[in-house]
Amino acid sequence: MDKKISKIEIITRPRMLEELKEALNQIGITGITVSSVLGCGMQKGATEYYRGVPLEINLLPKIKLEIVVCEVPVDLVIETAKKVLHTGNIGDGKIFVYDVANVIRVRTGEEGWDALQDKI
Amino acid sequence: MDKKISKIEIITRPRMLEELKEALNQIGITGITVSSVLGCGMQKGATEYYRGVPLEINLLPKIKLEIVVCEVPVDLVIETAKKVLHTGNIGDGKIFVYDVANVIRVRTGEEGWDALQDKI
Amino acid sequence: MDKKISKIEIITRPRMLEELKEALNQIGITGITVSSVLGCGMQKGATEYYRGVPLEINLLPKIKLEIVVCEVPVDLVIETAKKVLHTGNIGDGKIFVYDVANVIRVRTGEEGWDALQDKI
Amino acid sequence: MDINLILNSMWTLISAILVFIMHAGFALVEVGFTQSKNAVNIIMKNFVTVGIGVLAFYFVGYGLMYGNDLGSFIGFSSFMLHNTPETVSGVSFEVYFLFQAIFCATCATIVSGAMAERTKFYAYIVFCVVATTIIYPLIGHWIWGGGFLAAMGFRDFAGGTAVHAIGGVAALIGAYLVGPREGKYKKGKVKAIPGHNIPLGALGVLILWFGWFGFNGGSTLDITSPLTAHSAITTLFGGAAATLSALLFSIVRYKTPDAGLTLNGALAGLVGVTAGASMITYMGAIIIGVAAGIIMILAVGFFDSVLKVDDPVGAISVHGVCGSLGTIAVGLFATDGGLFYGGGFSLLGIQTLGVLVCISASAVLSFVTFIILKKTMGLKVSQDHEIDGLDNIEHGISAYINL
Amino acid sequence: MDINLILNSMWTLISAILVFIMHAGFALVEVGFTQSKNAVNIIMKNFVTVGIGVLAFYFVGYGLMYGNDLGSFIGFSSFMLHNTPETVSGVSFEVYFLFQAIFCATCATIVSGAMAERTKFYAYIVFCVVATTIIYPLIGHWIWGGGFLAAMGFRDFAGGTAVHAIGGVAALIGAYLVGPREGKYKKGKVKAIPGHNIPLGALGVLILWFGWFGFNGGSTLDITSPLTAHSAITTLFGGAAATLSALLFSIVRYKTPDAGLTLNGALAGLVGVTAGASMITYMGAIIIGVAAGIIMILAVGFFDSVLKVDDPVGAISVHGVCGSLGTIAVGLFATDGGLFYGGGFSLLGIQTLGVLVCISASAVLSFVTFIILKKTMGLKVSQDHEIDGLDNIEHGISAYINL
Amino acid sequence: MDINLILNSMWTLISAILVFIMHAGFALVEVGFTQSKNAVNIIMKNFVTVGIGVLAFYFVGYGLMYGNDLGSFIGFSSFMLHNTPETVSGVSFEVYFLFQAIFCATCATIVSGAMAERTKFYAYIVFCVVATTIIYPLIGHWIWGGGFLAAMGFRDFAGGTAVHAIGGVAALIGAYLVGPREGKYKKGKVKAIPGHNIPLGALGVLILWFGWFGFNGGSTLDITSPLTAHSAITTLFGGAAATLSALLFSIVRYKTPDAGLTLNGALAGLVGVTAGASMITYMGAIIIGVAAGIIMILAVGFFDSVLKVDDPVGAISVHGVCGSLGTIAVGLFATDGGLFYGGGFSLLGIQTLGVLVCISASAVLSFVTFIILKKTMGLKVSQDHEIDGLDNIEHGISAYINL
Ligand SMILES: Nc1ncnc2c1ncn2[C@@H]1O[C@H](COP(=O)(O)OP(=O)(O)O)[C@@H](O)[C@H]1O
Ligand SMILES: Nc1ncnc2c1ncn2[C@@H]1O[C@H](COP(=O)(O)OP(=O)(O)O)[C@@H](O)[C@H]1O
Ligand SMILES: Nc1ncnc2c1ncn2[C@@H]1O[C@H](COP(=O)(O)OP(=O)(O)O)[C@@H](O)[C@H]1O
Repeated sequence: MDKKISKIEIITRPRMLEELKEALNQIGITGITVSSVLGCGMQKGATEYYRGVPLEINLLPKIKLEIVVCEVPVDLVIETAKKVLHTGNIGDGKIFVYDVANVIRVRTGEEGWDALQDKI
Repeated sequence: MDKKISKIEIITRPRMLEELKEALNQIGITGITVSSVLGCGMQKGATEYYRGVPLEINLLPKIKLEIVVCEVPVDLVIETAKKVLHTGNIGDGKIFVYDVANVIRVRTGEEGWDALQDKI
Repeated sequence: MDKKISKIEIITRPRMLEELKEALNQIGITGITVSSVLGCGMQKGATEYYRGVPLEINLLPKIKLEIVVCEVPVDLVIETAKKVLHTGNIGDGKIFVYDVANVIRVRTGEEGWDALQDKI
Repeated sequence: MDINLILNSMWTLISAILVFIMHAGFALVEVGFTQSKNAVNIIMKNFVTVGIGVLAFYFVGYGLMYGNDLGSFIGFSSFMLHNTPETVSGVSFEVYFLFQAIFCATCATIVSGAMAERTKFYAYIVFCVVATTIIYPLIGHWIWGGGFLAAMGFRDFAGGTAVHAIGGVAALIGAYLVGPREGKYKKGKVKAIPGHNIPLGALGVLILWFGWFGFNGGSTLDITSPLTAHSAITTLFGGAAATLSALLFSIVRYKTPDAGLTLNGALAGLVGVTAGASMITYMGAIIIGVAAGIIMILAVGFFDSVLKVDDPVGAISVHGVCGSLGTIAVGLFATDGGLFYGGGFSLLGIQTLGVLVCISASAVLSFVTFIILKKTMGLKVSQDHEIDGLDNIEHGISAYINL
Repeated sequence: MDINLILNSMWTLISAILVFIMHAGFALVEVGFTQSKNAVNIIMKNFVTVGIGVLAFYFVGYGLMYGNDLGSFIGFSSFMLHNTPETVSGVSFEVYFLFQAIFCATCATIVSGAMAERTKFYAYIVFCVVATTIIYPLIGHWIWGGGFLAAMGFRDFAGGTAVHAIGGVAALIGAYLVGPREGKYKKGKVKAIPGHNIPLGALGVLILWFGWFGFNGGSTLDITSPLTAHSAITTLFGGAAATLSALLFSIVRYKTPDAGLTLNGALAGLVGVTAGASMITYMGAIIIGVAAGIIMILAVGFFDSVLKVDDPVGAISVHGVCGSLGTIAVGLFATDGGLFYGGGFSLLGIQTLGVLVCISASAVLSFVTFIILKKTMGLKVSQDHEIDGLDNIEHGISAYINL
Repeated sequence: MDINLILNSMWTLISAILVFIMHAGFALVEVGFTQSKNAVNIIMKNFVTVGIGVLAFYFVGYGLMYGNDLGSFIGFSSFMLHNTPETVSGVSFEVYFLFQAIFCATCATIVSGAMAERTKFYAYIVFCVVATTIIYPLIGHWIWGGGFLAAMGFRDFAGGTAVHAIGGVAALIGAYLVGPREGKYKKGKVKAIPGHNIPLGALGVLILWFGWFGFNGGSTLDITSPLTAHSAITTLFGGAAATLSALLFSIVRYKTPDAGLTLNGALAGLVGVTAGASMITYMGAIIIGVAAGIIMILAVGFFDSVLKVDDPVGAISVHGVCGSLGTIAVGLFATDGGLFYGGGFSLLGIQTLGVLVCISASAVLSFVTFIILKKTMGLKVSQDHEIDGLDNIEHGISAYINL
């Protein structure tokens, strides 16, 4: 079975992590990789003062979630993420989608579609 | 020379870093980029207690290794990683493979295949 | 409008962050995602001593910048990065280019090319 | 030159200095057991507490607490130290005041811990002023300033009630009124919000313990008395016994040697023996310590999971519960008058009554203060600010920078 | 056996021990308010300062400062404590020396803070030797060793000038000559380089405050005198008042309760009352404290943005400015001789003149030292080394390891 | 009222309090010089050590160490302080006991450092009980409790052997039997496992130094004696000289001013002068300090690379080696009886013999204890647990939370 595999990358506010994770779990996603990144986007950080000197913050703390899925649920993931993250304000985040050439599960040696099926 | 370039992404246990790096060095890989990530997969963290309240850990510390190589050794890298990482237990990790459109070495300006050849 | 979208990944010395960011801003790039990574490349770290025992450092702190752009400015980004980063020494860094299947801006729901245009 | 006066003044001065460093201990415990995004806010509150505490005590508090007694209820004179005597209780007035002034700030600090991570900075400052000009001096007057509890025979050696129980009860009221931290109770389930720096918290506990030798040992105001060294030993034993009992009880109850509870255990033991440090035997101190370590763990569970009052550092259990029970325990363990030493129930009754009076007063006064604050300026920061952390929003700075 | 001698010696010994822990305070303040990549370097400088300071004072400094006076200008005898008396100023010689030796290292430490994050390790070591063998002992002799300022009636109780102003001025010269940190001034604009660990910095401030009770309180060398406790209270009040005034002024001026400035405020107040701790009233201490907190903030802005001298921890403003002004303020606030207490302008004149003499001397001596260092071994590390951090380059190690 | 008794009791009480804070120092040094994944475990071990140490000493240790002598070998009486005198050695019994009890826990703490990062929590607890009920009191009896070494004329002023050498040797046995940490020796090559927080470690060293003024200065139990201040100065000089010698020697040997070794250097110097602090001259202290700094570095290299005993914090070299050699050095540098002061070889012989006896006894006793532990409950955690860190596995918590 040679279905197309995609990676969905969501970059958004750190505080949304819990809620996003739960929402993704509910649509059956179990594999997620999270990293802390610094984002530079349309959103500008509040100017902070340190000892009276302005401190421009143009790198804001963000989280990046990477989710690799088979073709069908890509849209579902995107819709779910949009539902959870959308506030209409700057800083809501961006979603990037990439093609994945292959996936291997080390534990079983399965490849491709099989490697993404959850079972113990 | 226009060979296909791929990126191999290995997500696994932090403690395997040293061994994996050595194994990859031995098959001639020198360029590796490592980051600390948090993983949410089949593996569930042990429930910890903090002041008597259960603390569900469902994000486990993982490492992500990214290795960009030319077509031929992709399988070699995967085999090597599997050999080092396989224990048969949950948590062994996953490997993702992506296509890379181009590579540039800043120092020399070389592109593509050339940029991946190691020489000083 | 269905233009090709690409991701440019720049891995280089942490201290170049500020300068690189400014240079990219000047060519009109506003969206950048930065992460701290550890790099293992041609460059070897200085051997440090800790309590008299040599401490081999073969993972050097690096930064990874990810920039997703539409086709046209890919070369411009690469040229800009090369100009800022090039010193001719080992450690100047590498640039990887990937294809992106889609981009979604959560705030507006725009997709593809539109999602990458900056406007508030 | 009266040699005893000099010796005792010197000892009291040194004790006051030891009590001062306890503020570093409080700050570190609070910082260590909360999230990194609020560390600057906590630090700021601790500095403000010291600043306000000692000055408020100078301008107002001392006069209300130790000024000429009005109806056994409050003192009223000696504001700004006008017309104060040369010596008090066998030590020079200056060192007496210094010791008392540094004590005063402690009470408010306890509250800061229980309300950490979500309380408005300016609201806390107002409370701190009220606590150090009214709550602490008023109740302190009853106990130590010649008020009706003192007259009744109520005994509180170093402040098990005057400082800890009062502070702990105010902490309970404050934590209840400000409400729990975001994410602490989700869909009826209690969630743990772990502290971000256990080593700093542990350093704080050891610094507190160190200062406590001045807090308890200095409370005799008399180095010529064997009670001073005796109090130092009961302080050491109370802390040690409670450390071990909390450790063991956390293993029994939660199957793991819990660090947060063990460190709190040490403090619980120290608080437990504070009221009676000079009046109990060494074995008494060990028994009170063992009990304090266990009761504190039960109390933490009770407030956290049953009452659902969110107390990030366990201040209510450590100071409020162990301070109150430790003071009552004087009625059991005091070698002179305690139930277990043949003294009958009379002292026990007085101690219980006294504690009830004091914690009720503290509860009422702090309730009024916090309710007024809540209705006017508000107690809690907005949800957004809380989630992003008080440091960035209220102070425009992060505690740690790593990149 | 003279009981007063024993009491006073004991007090001075304890004070010396309290002053010792101030080195931990200095180290933490410096570490906390600078970048993590230089933390090891700062730690190393602080340890070296203690090591060199006390030994240099033993071999050379004590002799120049307190040896037999030559022309009211310098002492010369008692090197390595040869032929020293059994008692000095009513305390045993040993404790007197101990107290003085630990003081000595403080002066150089101040300089280390202002030059942090870009100065060559070995250059600092050389300066440290010069500071503790020449600069501090020479000027110290004028003030405390029987030199011409002492003769003139110049008063500096615990070292507002002898330690802090002198150190602060040397810090100004050093920071100016070494130049700013990379990225501090970019295209004419001042950039903030935030400290990496505010809780550690705050702990440092509280430890310094704790030690200051020995620094000021111990400077009477006399526990039988009421001035000792009096100094402890003015120390407490000066720090408390300045904490609050700096907090309020930072809110007024920068719209945010700034943590760095508030913590510096506490130190500014402590420095401010140091010169007069035993001579001013409690209200005097509070007024000086309030002023110190505000002036320090103005000074930080002035050096940072107007003079463009880069001082990562604010040492010039805290120690140099508040030390000098606090010493001059003795001419205003001294109850015996101060302008505000009917003493006329004479003391004020002497104080001002004395401060000017001392800071000029410190400026000249440190200028000569640093210029020679700059021309020979160089003061500043290479730009590359600075950007990568001194820890990896000079010490081959990182302060923190996280992975 | 005997004024000397009061003065000396007061001094001993203050010294005991200073020694108490050394536990914070030990904890921080250990935490700072090990990996972050084991920080909670280390903190827990230090708290348990205090708790067990003081209570074990109360119930058993004191009686064995200072009870009525049986055959110059062990004491046996005064358990739980039954029938103790009112005063001992010119101080009140209470402060004497307090000082001794806090000392006791120190010995076990040393072992904890050398075995850090891989030892089972419960195994350490058992050892800690044995160390504080048997090993330390027994050998301590020989030296200080009226045993045969005391009778022989063996001199150990503040515990260079009784505390440090004994602890250091037990640390060697323990570290050897538990085996090295995972990854320390790979394919015959020594690997460095760097500490994760140098600033905390440095704070620990300064806190230890601060407490050491009580450890050494308090060991006279006599503030009226000039030896007290003398000991404080030798303590200051020993630490300072060793800091500088270790720094220089690390530069010479490893081409870099090594932070870990410099900080260890300070401790090595302090340990080095402990046995003779009251008996050596200032120059003697400096010379012993210089030697200690260098010898410690050689010893660290020897244990690490030649013997391949993995000691994360250098406890064996700092406490074991410098404690032993410092005690022997009393035979050289004691102004009264030392070889260099015309006393001939007799004292040197006694010192050497005494040290050999004590460290042999400590080695045998701890070997037996550890071997039994190894055969029964096991000493080392599983490889998996070690790699994942003791904090998560044994305590279910991480020391730091950053996200
Ligand atoms: N073109 C891009 N390339 C890489 N990362 C981007 C890009 N655009 C946005 N990002 C990342 O996404 C984060 C969220 O962007 P945000 O400013 O919220 O988007 P928007 O303003 O479009 O709603 C940014 O902080 C940045 O990390
Ligand atoms: N579908 C996925 N998308 C993104 N990351 C994944 C996915 N599946 C797994 N991962 C990452 O890989 C890590 C290892 O997965 P693991 O649970 O060991 O896999 P398995 O259970 O299949 O052996 C996870 O912690 C997670 O970070
Ligand atoms: N093939 C590769 N795959 C993944 N990352 C790489 C690869 N080659 C280099 N890198 C990353 O880029 C960083 C910079 O490489 P560098 O050693 O400066 O390249 P070069 O020696 O070619 O100039 C490395 O530290 C590593 O993180």
